[in-house]
Amino acid sequence: MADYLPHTDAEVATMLEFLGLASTEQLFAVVPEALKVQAGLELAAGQSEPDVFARMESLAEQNLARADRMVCFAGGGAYDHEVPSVVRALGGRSEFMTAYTPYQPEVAQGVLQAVFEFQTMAARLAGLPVANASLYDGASALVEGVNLGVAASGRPTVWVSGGVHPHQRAVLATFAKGTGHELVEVPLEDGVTRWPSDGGQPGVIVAAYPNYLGCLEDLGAVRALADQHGAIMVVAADPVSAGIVRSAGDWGADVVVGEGQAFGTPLGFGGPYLGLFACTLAQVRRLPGRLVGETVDTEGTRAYVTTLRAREQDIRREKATSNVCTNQTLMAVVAAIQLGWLGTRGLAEVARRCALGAHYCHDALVALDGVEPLTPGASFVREFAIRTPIPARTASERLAEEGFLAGLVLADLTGEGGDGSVSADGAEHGLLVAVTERRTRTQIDAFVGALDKAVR
Amino acid sequence: MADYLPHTDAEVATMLEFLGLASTEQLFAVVPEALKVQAGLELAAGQSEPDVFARMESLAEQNLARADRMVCFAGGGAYDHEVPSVVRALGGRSEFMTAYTPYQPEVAQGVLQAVFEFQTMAARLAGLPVANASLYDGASALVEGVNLGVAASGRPTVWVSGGVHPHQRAVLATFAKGTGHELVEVPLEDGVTRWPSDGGQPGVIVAAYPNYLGCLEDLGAVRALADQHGAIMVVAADPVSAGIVRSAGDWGADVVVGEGQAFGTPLGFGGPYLGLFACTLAQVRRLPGRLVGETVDTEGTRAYVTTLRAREQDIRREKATSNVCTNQTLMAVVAAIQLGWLGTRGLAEVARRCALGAHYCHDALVALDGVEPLTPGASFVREFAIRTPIPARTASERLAEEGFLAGLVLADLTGEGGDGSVSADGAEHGLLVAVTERRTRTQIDAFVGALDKAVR
Amino acid sequence: MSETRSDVIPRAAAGGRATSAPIMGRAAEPTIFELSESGRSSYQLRTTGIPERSLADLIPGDHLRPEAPPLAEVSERDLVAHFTRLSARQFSVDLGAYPLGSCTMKYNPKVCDAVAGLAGLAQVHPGAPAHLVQGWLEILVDLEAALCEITGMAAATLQPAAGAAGELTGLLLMRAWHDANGEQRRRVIIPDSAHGTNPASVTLGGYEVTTVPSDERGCVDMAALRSVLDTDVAGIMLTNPNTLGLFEEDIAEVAEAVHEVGGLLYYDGANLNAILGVVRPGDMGFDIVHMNLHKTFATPHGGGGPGAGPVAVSERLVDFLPGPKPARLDDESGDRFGWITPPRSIGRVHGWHGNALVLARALTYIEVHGADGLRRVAERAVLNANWIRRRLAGSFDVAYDRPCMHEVVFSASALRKDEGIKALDVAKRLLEEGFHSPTVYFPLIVDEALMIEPTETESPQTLEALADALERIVAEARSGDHSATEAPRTTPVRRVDEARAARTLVPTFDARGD
Amino acid sequence: MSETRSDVIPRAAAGGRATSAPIMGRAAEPTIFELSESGRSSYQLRTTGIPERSLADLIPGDHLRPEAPPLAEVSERDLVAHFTRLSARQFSVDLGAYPLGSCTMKYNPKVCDAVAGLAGLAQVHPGAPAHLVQGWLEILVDLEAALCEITGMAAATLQPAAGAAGELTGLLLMRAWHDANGEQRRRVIIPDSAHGTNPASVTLGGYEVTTVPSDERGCVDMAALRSVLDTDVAGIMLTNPNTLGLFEEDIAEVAEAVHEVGGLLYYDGANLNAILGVVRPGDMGFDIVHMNLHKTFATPHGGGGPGAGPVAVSERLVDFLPGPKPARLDDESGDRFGWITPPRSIGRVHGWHGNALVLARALTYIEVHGADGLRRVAERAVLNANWIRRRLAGSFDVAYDRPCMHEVVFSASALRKDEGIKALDVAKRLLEEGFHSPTVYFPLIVDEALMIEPTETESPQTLEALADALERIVAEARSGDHSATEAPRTTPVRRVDEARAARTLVPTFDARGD
Ligand SMILES: Cc1ncc(COP(=O)(O)O)c(C=O)c1O
Ligand SMILES: Cc1ncc(COP(=O)(O)O)c(C=O)c1O
Repeated sequence: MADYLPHTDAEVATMLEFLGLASTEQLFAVVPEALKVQAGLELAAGQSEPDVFARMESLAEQNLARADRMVCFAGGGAYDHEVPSVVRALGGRSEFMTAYTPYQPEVAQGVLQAVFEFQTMAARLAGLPVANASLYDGASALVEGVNLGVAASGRPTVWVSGGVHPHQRAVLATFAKGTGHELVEVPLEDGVTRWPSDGGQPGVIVAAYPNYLGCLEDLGAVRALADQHGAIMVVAADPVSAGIVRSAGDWGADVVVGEGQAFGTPLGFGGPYLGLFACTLAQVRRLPGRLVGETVDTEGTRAYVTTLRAREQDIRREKATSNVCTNQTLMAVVAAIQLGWLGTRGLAEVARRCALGAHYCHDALVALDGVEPLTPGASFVREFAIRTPIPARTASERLAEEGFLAGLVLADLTGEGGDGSVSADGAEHGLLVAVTERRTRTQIDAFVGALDKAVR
Repeated sequence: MADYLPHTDAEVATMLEFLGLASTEQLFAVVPEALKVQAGLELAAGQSEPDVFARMESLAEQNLARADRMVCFAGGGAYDHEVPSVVRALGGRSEFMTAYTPYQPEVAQGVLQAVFEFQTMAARLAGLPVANASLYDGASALVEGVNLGVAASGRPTVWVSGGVHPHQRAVLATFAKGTGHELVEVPLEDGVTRWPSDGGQPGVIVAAYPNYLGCLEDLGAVRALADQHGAIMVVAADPVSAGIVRSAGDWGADVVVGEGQAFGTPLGFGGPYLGLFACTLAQVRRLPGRLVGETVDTEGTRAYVTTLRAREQDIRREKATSNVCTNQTLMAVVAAIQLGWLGTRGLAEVARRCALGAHYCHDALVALDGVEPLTPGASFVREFAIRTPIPARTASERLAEEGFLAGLVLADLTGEGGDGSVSADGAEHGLLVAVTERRTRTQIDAFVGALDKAVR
Repeated sequence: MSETRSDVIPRAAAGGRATSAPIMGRAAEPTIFELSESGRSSYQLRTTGIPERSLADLIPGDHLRPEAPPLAEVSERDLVAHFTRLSARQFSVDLGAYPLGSCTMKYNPKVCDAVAGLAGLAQVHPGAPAHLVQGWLEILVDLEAALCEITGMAAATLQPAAGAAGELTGLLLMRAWHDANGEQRRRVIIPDSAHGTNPASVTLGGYEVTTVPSDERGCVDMAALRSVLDTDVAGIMLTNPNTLGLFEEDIAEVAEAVHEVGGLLYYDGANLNAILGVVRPGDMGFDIVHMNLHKTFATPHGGGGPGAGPVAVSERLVDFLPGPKPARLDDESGDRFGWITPPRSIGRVHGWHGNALVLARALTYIEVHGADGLRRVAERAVLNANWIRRRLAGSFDVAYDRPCMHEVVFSASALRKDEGIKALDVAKRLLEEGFHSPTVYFPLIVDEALMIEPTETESPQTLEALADALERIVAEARSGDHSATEAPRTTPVRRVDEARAARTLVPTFDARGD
Repeated sequence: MSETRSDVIPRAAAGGRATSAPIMGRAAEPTIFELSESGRSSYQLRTTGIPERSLADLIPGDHLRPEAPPLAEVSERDLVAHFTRLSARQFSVDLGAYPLGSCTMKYNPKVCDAVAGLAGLAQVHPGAPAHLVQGWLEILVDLEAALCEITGMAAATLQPAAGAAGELTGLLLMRAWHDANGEQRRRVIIPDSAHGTNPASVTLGGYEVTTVPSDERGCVDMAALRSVLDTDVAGIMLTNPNTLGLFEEDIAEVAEAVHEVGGLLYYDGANLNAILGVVRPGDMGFDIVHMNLHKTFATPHGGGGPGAGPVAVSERLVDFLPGPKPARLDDESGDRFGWITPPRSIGRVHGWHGNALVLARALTYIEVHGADGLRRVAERAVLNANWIRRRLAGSFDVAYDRPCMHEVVFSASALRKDEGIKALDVAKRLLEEGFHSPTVYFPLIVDEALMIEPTETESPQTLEALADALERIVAEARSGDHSATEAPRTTPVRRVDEARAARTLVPTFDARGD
C-alpha cells in the first residue's frame, strides 16, 4: 500500500460527513453500478518506492545500448552530444519541471522568458524571423510544416525528398491520411534528391539539410523549384550542422523544421525530444503551437506572454492551425540553456568537430577493403553512410559484441526493400555512421579496426 | 586551458589600464620577486570538464565497495540507510548548496528555518531542550561535548567508556593533547562498560548508547555515577536507535552527541557527515558552534537568526566555547528533510526494522558452526559483533568476492592488539555486522550462507 | 566620483546582479542576449585527438556559412545565475497548490525523476537493435498491459507524444476502421463542452465536427445526440467525466446509440484520474481511449510539456494500431522482447517510439500505487473536488448543481454582474493569496467559468485555505472593494498586457524595437 | 457562508499555500511542525521479507521507549512544498554576486556536484578494506600531491573537516614538534587582524595567544613582533594575504625572525586563492599550511558547511601528520594504494578520512583548471578586487591605501560620523540593489569595516553594477536620505531583531512561547 495521498482516515471521514455521504463508494453514486469495476483492477498491489525503483534499475541494467557504456556511432536523428552537468542541473530545477503551460504570465515569467530566448535562438539557427515554442519532435514539426505549406499555397500536393528521414516520411504519410495531402516522394540519386523537372504542381516542397544519409543538398535548386511552382519550401534542417553550414532560411526556406534533441536532451530511447519550427513573418498567423511574445505589465515593466493565441485550438477549435496543446516546453528550456552554454563559438566548434571526426572516420572506413561510401561524392557534416561487404545487420551485431553501437542499419530505417532513398542492396548493406564531438580518435580508430574484423 | 573566468582579454586590458598597470604581473608587484613561483606550478595543464569527469568516473569505477553493487553489512558509525529521491532532490537545491553561513538573515531565512527545524528534531531525539546547528561529525561532536563537560565541571578528568567508537576515542585523545584533558579509558566486559566503583574524580563521564559493538549500556548507572562525582554525563548516542530506545536525555545525560550520517547523507567514504550536539539549558552558554533562534523582524513577522553569537570565535576569539566556524549546515538541512520524510512513525519503523533484521541475521549467524556472539547476553538494535572461527579479515576478503561488504573487522578499528573494548583475540576474530532497514531476508540468508562457506 | 570612473562601462548587462530574483527585488531579468559579451564562453569539450583540418577542405564553400550563427556569449557563472533567477520567477507545483481544472497539476513523485535519470534508460539510443534494449522493451510492454487493464482495452500504442497527438491517432484509427469496412463517413460528434484539441484533431483527421449541446445537467443531450446520429457519423469523442467534471451517466445509452449507426466511441482520457479503478472506458463501451499520462500518472508537465498520450483500443481495432510496437516474443530461444507491426497498422505517429522517458515515469507511478493506490487516487480526487464544491457553494454559482467528479466548475457571472469583478480578476487576486489560479473561461459553455481541480495530493488543510481565500476574495468584492481588478500586486510582474503582445508582435529578441 | 462551513477546520497549516514563496508573497513559512498532522506520512521502505517479531522480545523493556519520538508528520507533497519554499527564501551564489570578504563566495562548477554524486564515490563505505577502494585512495593521494605542489609543502593530511579544524590540527603538529624536541613553549603569536578561529584554535591547542598589532600599512608590525619573540613562542599564525587583503611583504623577514627563536610558522590558507601559482607558503617560509578547500577550490559552502581543511607541512613535520593516511604503495604485486600511519603521528583528527566528497570536488576543480587556470584564478581575483578598490575610492575610505590582493576593506566610518549610516545599513541597503552584502565589522581592527571580495568569477559588468550600487547608496545617504536604516525593504523579511533572539532564546519549536 503505497501512495502520495495526504488524507488521514479521520480527515476522509470528516470530509465525507460534510458532504453527507456515508462512504467513499457513494462519491461514485452517479456511476451506473453495472459499469463499475467489481473486483478491483487486475494489477499488482502497490509496492513501495524503493522496491519499484530497484526493479527499474534492474530493467535499466538490461539495456546494453547505453552511450555511457558502448561507444556510440549511432545517429539517424538521435545523437550522443555532450550535455554538461550545468545544463542538467539548471534544466532539472523543479520550477521548470513542475510548472504547467504559462497560463498566468504573472507567475510564469521564468518559463516564458526562457522560451522567448529559445525562440530567438531557434529562429537564428533557422535563419528565419519567427520560431515557435516547440512541437513534439522533428517528425511532428515536419507534419505541421507541411500542413502550413498546404494551407498557405492552397494546394495539397507535396513533393517530399527521399532524403527526409524515413521515420519522418512515415509519420507524414500516416497523418496525410487525415489531411488528404497528396505526398509525392522524390527519390535520391547518389545521396541527393533528383527533383523532377516537370510533372504536377506541388503546393509544398520538402527537403532535408543535410538529408538523413548525411548529404548536403542543393537548397538553391529547391528554392528555384518552389519559386517555379509557387510552392512553399519546407526544410528539415539539422540545427547542429547549422553551426557551420548556411541556414536553411538563408537558402530561402519558408519553413524550417528540425529535431532539437541534440541540444541538451538525452537519447532517452527516442523521447521526449524537441520539435523545432520556424517560419517567415508572412506565415506567422499560420504558425502551429505556442508562441511567446514580449510585452509589458501594467507598470510598464518588460514581461512575456503567450501570444497570437487565436491560432490555437483552445480558442479556434476546429479552425485552429494545429491541434497541439501540450508540447515539449521543458526541452525548449533545456535547449536554451544548452545553447547558452555553447554560445556562438561553442555551437560552431561542436559542428566543426563533428565534421572533422566524421570525415576522419569516413576516410578510415572507406579505406578498408570492401567498405565503400554509399553516397560517393556527396558532402557531409556529422553523418555518412557506408556499404559493408557483409549485411550491415551482421556487422552491427558483431560490433556490438566489441562494445560499439555501430551506427544504424539502413534496412532498419527503410525496410528491407529500400525506398526512394536507397536501393534494396543499399538497405541491406548500408550502415549510417554518425560521429559527434564526443568521439575521440582512439575510439574511432578502435571502431574502424573492429569493423574491419567484423566484415571479413 | 579550461576555467570559469568571465573576463575577455579586452576587458582585462581595460581594467588593467584603469588601474594604471601595464600587465597582470604587476598586480603582484608587492610580492617579493625572490619568493615568486618562477616556472609555474608543476601541475598538469588545465583539462576540459568532460576529460576530467571521465577520469573521475573511471576512478569511481575502481571502487568496488559500493553499497549499490555490494550488499552492505558494514556499519561501525556509517550506515547504508534508505535515502529517497525526494530528499536528494530537495537537499540538492542550489539555494541550499551554494549559500554561505546565514550572516544576512533577511535573505537567509531558508537555511535558517531549515536549521531551526533540524535543531528541534535533533533535540527531540536527544531528549534535551537545545541542539546546535551541527558540528563536523560524531567524533568532533564528542570532543566538543567533553570540552563543554570539563568547562562545566571545572575538572579535566574524563572517564571514557571503551564502548565509544575507537576512532572517536582516538580523536578525543589527539585533541586532549591540546586541551590537557586527562582521559581515562574504562574497559568493557561482555560488551558493556565496567565502570569503576571508585578511583579518581571525573569531571566528565562519557558513554555510548548503543556502544560501538552495538550493545545497549545501562545509562541509569552512568547517571548515578555522574551524580556521585558531580560530573557531566556525555552520551554518544545513535540517533536512529533513538526511534525505539529511550533517549539519552531521558536517561539523564547532560550532553548528547552523535553521528547524524544516517539521516540522508550518503556513505561518501566517510564524509561529509553530520555532528549532532544537544545539551541542557543550563549549558546553553557553553554550547559550541552555531545556534539558530526564532525572533521577529521590524514588522513583527516571524524570522530566524543565528543567536547567542557571543559564544563564537568570531566575537569571543580565544575565549570562545569552540573554534568551529564552517560546520556541516547542508547535512543538517538534509537531515531535517530526511527526518521530515521519515516522520514520527517512519523513524520508529526504520529503527524497528533494523532491530528485526539485525536479530534475524544475528541468530542465523551464531547458529553456524564455529560462529559465536562476541558479546553474549548484551542487547542490541542494529549492530552486533560475532567471533568467526578464522581471522575475520580473511572471512571479510572471501565474502567480498561473493559480493558482500561483510561488516567491519574489529582489528581494523581497534588495532591488532585489541583495546579496552575487545581483547587481541576479539580483535582478530571479531566482525562487526550492521543490518539496516534496506537489507532483505534474501540478502541476509545469502550472506549467512556465504559466511558459512567463508569460515570453513 | 566621476574622476575615478572607468571606461569599462560594460555593453553587457550585469550577470551577477539579482534584482530580478523575487527574494531581492522586482526588476525584469535581462535576456541572455543582453548578458552576452563577445569573447566570453562557457562550453568545454573533450579532447578528441582528431587531426585538425580546414573546414574548407571538407565542405564545399557554397554550403559553409561565413560566420557562426550568433547565439549568446556568457560565462558559466552568468548562465547559472540567469536561469536560476528565471526559475525563481516561475510558480510550480513544488511551491504550492495549482488547482488548474482539466490540467491535473498534482504532486509528481521525485522517484519518477530518478528513474528517468537512470543512465540505463536515459542514455539508450532509440535505433539500437532490440537485443540491446530488452529492459526498455519490457518497460513499454508492461506499461501497455497496465494501461489496457486500467482502461479495459485490448492493446495500446505508446507513440503519441501528448493527448492531442493521441486524439489524432485515435481519429486515424477510426478512419482506418471505416476504410477497412469500405465506408466513407464524414462526421465526428463532439459535445460543446469538449476541450479545444478535440475539434482541432477532428479536422486534422479529415472529419467534420458536429457539435452536440449539453443538457441542463451538463451532460450530452441525448435527444440532440440522436438527432445528429446517422451512418455518416464516424464516431463520437467524449470525455468522461466531462470537462465540467460531471460523469456522463447515460454513457451506456450513448454507446449503444453510436454503435447502432456503426460509429465508434472515442474516450478523451484527460480526466481518467477521476475514475481509476472505479469504472473503465472499455466497460462503458468505448472503442478508442487516449490517456494523458502527464495528468493521470503524474509525469511533470515541464512548463507545458513533455507529455505522453498513449492510445488504447478495443479488440477489433488492435490490428490497426501504429507500429512498430514493442511486444513480448513467444520465441523461447532468443530475445524476450522485440518489435512487431500490426497487420493493418496506420503507420508511425512519432519519430521513434514515443516519449519513452515519460512512459518510464508513468510505469513507476503505476507500480508504486498498484491497483489499490490508483483507486485511492480517484477517491481522493473526487472527495477533494466535492468538498471544494460544497464549501464554496455560497460564494459562487456552481455551473451545474450536482455532485462532481474530480473537478468543479464555478461561475463568477453574478460577481461580474453585481460588482464588475470577472473570473479573470478572481484568478489574479488568488495569486496574492499564495495559490495558482484555477482555469478560467473554460469550458466555454459556462459564463465566467472558474474551473477548480484540487487533485488528490492536496490536503484538507490546503483545501480549507484555498476555500477561505476564495471566500475572502468574493466577500471583499461584495463589500465594494474592487481592487481585485488591480491584482496581482505581489508577483514579479503585475498584470501583463496580452493585447499589446499580439498587436506589436515581438516573438524574438531580434524583433525588439529598441 | 457560515452555514456551509465544514468542521474540517484543520489543526495543521496549509502545506499547499505558497504565500511565503517570494514569487507570491511575503508571509512567514510555517514550520514543518505546524504543517504536521497526526497520521500523515511520506516514508516508504523496501519490502524485506524478514519475519515479524515483537520488539519486546528483542530489547529489554527498560531500554524501549513507550512512544516514538515526535518529529513531524507530513505528506511528501507538503514536504516538497515546504523545503522548496524555504529554498526560495534563501539567497545563494547561483542567484547573484555574493561579495563576502574572507568567505570567497565564487561560482562553484556544477561538474563538481556531478562528481560528488557518482555512485562509485558517494556509495562507498569508509571502513571498507583498501583493495576495494582503490579509486578513492588514488583521488586522495592525487589531491594531496596537488595541494603540496600548490603550497610548496612536503606532505599533507586531508582529515580536517574545515579551516578551523585544520588550524587546530596544525597547532597540535606544532606542539608535537616542540615536544619531540623536548621543548615546552607556551605562546603563539597572532596579528590583531586575524580571523577569530585563529585565537580560538590556539586556546584549544593549549597555547596562549600573544597578539601583535598591525602597522599603518596593515601588515604585521615588525618591531612589535620582534619585541614579543622569544623561546617561549611556539609559533606564529599568519594569513597572507592577510584579512585586510594585503600581502605581508615582510614575510621573509617574519619567517626568519620566528625561525630564529625556534618557532614555527603557520599559514592560514583562507586567502590562498589570491596567490595560486604566484607565490607559495612553503617558499615564504611557512612550516604548516591549512587550506579552505571550500573557498579556494570552489566546493560549495552549503549554507555554512561542509568544508574541508587539509593541512600541509614542510619536510620536518611530515612524520607527525595525522594518520592513517592514504598512500601510494611501492609493493608492485598487490594494491597500488593503501593506508600508512606516519611514525610519530599525532593521531586521528576526524572520525574517518575527512570530508571525502568535498575532497573529490576540489580535485576536480584543480584538474580542470590545471597550473595555468589556477594562476588565472589568482590574477582575476586580484584584478577584480583592485578594480573595485579603485572604483570606490571616492565613496568610502579604504582602510589601507595601497594595492590589495583578492579583497579590499573599506570603512564606512566617515559615513557613520557624517550621516549616521553604518556599515550595517550599507550592507542591508545593498540587498535591495540585488547584491549580497559584503562582510561587515571584520576585520575587527577597521572601524565600520566593509570587506569586499568580488572573486574571479564575477564579470566586469557585475563589478560595475556593484560599484554603481554602492556609490548610489553613499550618494543617497550624503544627500540626506537616511532610509538605508530601514533597509532592506524588498526581502522576504525586514531587518531581523537579533537582540530579541538572544534575550528570549527560542532555539527549538518546543521552546516557543505560544
Ligand atoms: C479534456 C482535455 N482533452 C485533451 C487535452 C489535450 O491533451 P494534451 O495537452 O496532452 O495534448 C487536454 C489538455 O489540457 C484536456 O484537458
Ligand atoms: C581568514 C580565515 N581563517 C580561517 C577561517 C576558518 O575556516 P573554516 O570556516 O573553514 O573553519 C576563515 C573562515 O571564514 C577565514 O576567513
